[in-house]
Amino acid sequence: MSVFLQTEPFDPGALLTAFSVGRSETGAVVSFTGLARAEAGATTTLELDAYPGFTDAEIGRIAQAAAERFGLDDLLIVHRTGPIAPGEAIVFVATAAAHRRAAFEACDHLMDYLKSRAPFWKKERGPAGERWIEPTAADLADASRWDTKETS
Amino acid sequence: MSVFLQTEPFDPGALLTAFSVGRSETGAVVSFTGLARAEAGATTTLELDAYPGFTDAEIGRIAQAAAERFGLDDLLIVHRTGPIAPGEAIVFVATAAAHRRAAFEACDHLMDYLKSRAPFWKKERGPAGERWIEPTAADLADASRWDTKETS
Amino acid sequence: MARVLLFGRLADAAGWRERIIEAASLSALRAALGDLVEGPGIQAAVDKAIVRGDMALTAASEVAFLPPMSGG
Amino acid sequence: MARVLLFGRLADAAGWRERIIEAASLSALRAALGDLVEGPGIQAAVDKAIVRGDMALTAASEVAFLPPMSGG
Repeated sequence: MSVFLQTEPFDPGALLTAFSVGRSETGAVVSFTGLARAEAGATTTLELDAYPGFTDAEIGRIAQAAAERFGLDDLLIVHRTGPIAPGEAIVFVATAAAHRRAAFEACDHLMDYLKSRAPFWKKERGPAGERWIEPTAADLADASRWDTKETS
Repeated sequence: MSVFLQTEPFDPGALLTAFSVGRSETGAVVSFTGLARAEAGATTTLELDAYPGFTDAEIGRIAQAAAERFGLDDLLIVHRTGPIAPGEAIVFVATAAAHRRAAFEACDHLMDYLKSRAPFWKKERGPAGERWIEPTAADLADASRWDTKETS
Repeated sequence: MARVLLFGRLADAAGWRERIIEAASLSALRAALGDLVEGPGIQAAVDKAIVRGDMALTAASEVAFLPPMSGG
Repeated sequence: MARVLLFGRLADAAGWRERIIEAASLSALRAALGDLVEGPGIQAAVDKAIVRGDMALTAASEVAFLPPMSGG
């Protein structure tokens, strides 16, 4: 299980290749890649602020809990911080499990967490200026789907 | 939208890289990679039988319907046929959408379809002999999750 | 008469994958093949389209018998 | 006294990201910062752990104010 925060761009495919090789008992690998959208020219740069030592520890704690809850063979989270151009990957999550349901649910769950509860702060810059993005009502509802299940 | 059947092995990461580049309005790319499991030595080869001209047409039809239903920007399905060794990729599905919910659901849906209803026949070979694999009750239940939603 | 294709375990059970068989209709072909193509979940496709009832066959017909499918 | 860190829109609003501020407790620090760190969803972390109530601070304390989070 690995969690990386990095300012450098990354290639999701290279991460998926490295994550998938040499697995003989993993039946399912699910990946999510979050890309920065240009919003038809409205966004020229995305900037992600993180709190080193806190952000990575929080993500690691959630990742560990997800690995146990969904019975994962392995998982990988790579998250950019700093300025990100449209079309570049912001986040990559890969989950490996014996069967596909666990891999899908764990990846979906981790993304819901990362989108609404992980300690990042996101600013969009464009021709019209800049604004901080906060989780949408849909993001919060998505994340809360997993709360009721946590005790079951 | 592309659907490929092929007997040659493929690298899921190379497919994901090619699928993800140059997208400035896609926010979410989800991929599923199905790997052949060794089952602790019980399986030495998997063999997939397909019906050329029928199997690809059926998958294309479902892929087109999924692209419309989930509002996808794009999707890619690559499926192996013939003999497959443990650890090798059997199937790769990638979905691209503006937002993650659609990308996750479309990929999940396509895999449920491919696992239980797509025209493939799968044989496991191992030290104990060979046997044909048919969809499990869980596979059929997974696929039927989407049926009731199709009219909504 | 039709070109008959068997897939998956049906080909193993028959010992062949493709054969020309004399039959004027799908029901006549099913009767000729007997138990081989009977059983839960076995479907027939004529010219690559699933057929649930009966259907006339010509020399150009391609009939495939498909056991329950299992992709991925 | 504590090392105070601001993140996201709080740093933009304040015009600084990090500053040493004299305060014997988290509540005293909140009072010193006023409106800047008030508002729905703003959390405080002391030494990288979220603190909901009050807490004494020392010169070695690191206090971070975190607006609503938005990853991915």
